[in-house]
Amino acid sequence: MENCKAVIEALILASEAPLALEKICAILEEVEKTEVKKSVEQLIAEYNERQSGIYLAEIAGGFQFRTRPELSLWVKKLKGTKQASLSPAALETLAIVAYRQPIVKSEVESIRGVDVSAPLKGLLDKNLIRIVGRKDVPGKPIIYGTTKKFLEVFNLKNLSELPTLREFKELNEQTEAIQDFSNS
Amino acid sequence: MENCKAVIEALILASEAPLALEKICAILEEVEKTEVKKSVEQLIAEYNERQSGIYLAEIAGGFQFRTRPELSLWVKKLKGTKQASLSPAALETLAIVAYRQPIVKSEVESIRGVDVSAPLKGLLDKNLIRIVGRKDVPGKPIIYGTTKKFLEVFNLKNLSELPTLREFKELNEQTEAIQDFSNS
Amino acid sequence: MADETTDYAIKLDIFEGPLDLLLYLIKKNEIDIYNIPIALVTEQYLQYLKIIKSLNLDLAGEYLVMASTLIHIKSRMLLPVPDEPSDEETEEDPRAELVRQLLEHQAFKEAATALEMRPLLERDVFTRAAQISDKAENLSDNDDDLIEVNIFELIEAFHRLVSRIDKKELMEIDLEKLSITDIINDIMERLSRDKNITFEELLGEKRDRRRIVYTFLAILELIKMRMIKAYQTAAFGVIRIFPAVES
Repeated sequence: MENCKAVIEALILASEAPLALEKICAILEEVEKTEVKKSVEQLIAEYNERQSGIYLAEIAGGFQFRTRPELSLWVKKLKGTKQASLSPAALETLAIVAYRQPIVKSEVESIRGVDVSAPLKGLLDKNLIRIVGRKDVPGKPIIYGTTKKFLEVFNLKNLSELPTLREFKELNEQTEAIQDFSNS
Repeated sequence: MENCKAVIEALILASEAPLALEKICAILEEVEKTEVKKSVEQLIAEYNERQSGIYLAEIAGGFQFRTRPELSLWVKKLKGTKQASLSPAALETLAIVAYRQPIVKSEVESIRGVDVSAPLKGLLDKNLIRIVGRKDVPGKPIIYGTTKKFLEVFNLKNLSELPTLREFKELNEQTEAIQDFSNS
Repeated sequence: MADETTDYAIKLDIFEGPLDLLLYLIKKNEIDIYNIPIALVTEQYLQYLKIIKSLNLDLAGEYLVMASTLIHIKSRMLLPVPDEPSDEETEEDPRAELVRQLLEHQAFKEAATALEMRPLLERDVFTRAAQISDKAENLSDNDDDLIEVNIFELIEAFHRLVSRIDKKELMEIDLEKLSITDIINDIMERLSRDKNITFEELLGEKRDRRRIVYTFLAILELIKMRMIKAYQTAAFGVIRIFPAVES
């Protein structure tokens, strides 16, 4: 096989775990194990010679592309600006605040059925929700609402651009009706 | 910076999503943007020249290592066949949203001639399309557009890289010609 | 005849609606799309509908709408063409709109095919799948983090919650309520700055009917929620709004 090396390179990149020699051989059935081994070694040497930012590491009995340790500072800088996604708990809490605001913590909790102190704190930290005031009832509970940043993150001009549940259900119901039809 | 190219290579490998030029520049503060760009272009060329199994693709406004399409058979052998492809209805709906965005549901329906709730919902679930806002007309219908993931999945640099839609404007001229003929 | 029926039946599930069926008929009969023999196409189209019915399949309403459109076009085509075309207005071909629709539909079908033929991620091309185990030590929680989440996920989360508890009251969220909420947020923000504010000031320059009504409803809502207090010195006097609790 002439492009054996290229295939191995692609396989290693696409593999979730370090890719073992045996696995490569199992995929490239017609290629001799010795040749596979030679190709892998060539690949390792090539990446080294090129002084590439990547190297082909032998890890846990397999092969994997890694960034060079001496560049780790740069890579860490990249990871530092990683896009944060919201946890399901945070997302649910945010959804309740967004749709039911202005709302106090106990109301959010009665909908979620669990304590929401942590997700509320996280959302405040991320500046997605804010304290809009206090309610004039015993305990003077804090009232929460969404922020301008919330609108920015979700690309909304204002809250009335949030899709309503009715609209969401419409998409769903019609979908179900169609599925029922095609299943029958 | 002497090893600029190597750092960029490492950053691109380490990034979860296609890495934008701006982001690379933000990390390599002291390097000129033109130099960063030149290095990226060199990297792209090098991977091509080497006939590597990997190529550096420009996707969704960023750069990402991908396995070469012509090696897909081998990689599929490694990954198994779990890829669920889109139904023709979903693909057509996606094409309409992609080319005509921003677009509301009723406009998609007038082109497809059928209800598109199910494919729209499916595409939203797959994060290939998103809600971009509401149209300022009675009923405030939801406006849809494509996502970054759409570009990633379909291997597109940006929306302008979409293949041009076949012109069907000539039809007016055509029909006029027919009218002239039938009137004469 | 039996063969023909099965032939039709097999074809049925591949049609994505009436336009698709029409395009199929045009192709099958090798018809010029710009000059559709409407009588022939209408006849064949109706035949298909009959078969769909005979198979006891539910017929989507769109197919019937198209049937009546076709019949309408056919009847218009039968009308004699006036000898003298009505001056400037050249009579439009009754088929023009349908042809435009068909061409547009066809163009998008082609676009869909072209999309599908691109090197697709996870089908033709693959990216690095492994976690690069450079432990992200400084999991920064700073404000500048880009948050990757879309509205659809947000409403889906809300829908999940609502279906879990199934409270009817929770369902009543419409655009109007959300618009009022915008104004509520606005009022509370201004109160945190200005300590008190008048109804007039709240309305500002934008005094359309809707704005006035929504602002009024927002104030009522805030009073009900015990978030603000409103005072009026005399009947028809200035309404002044204070936060219910000093922050």
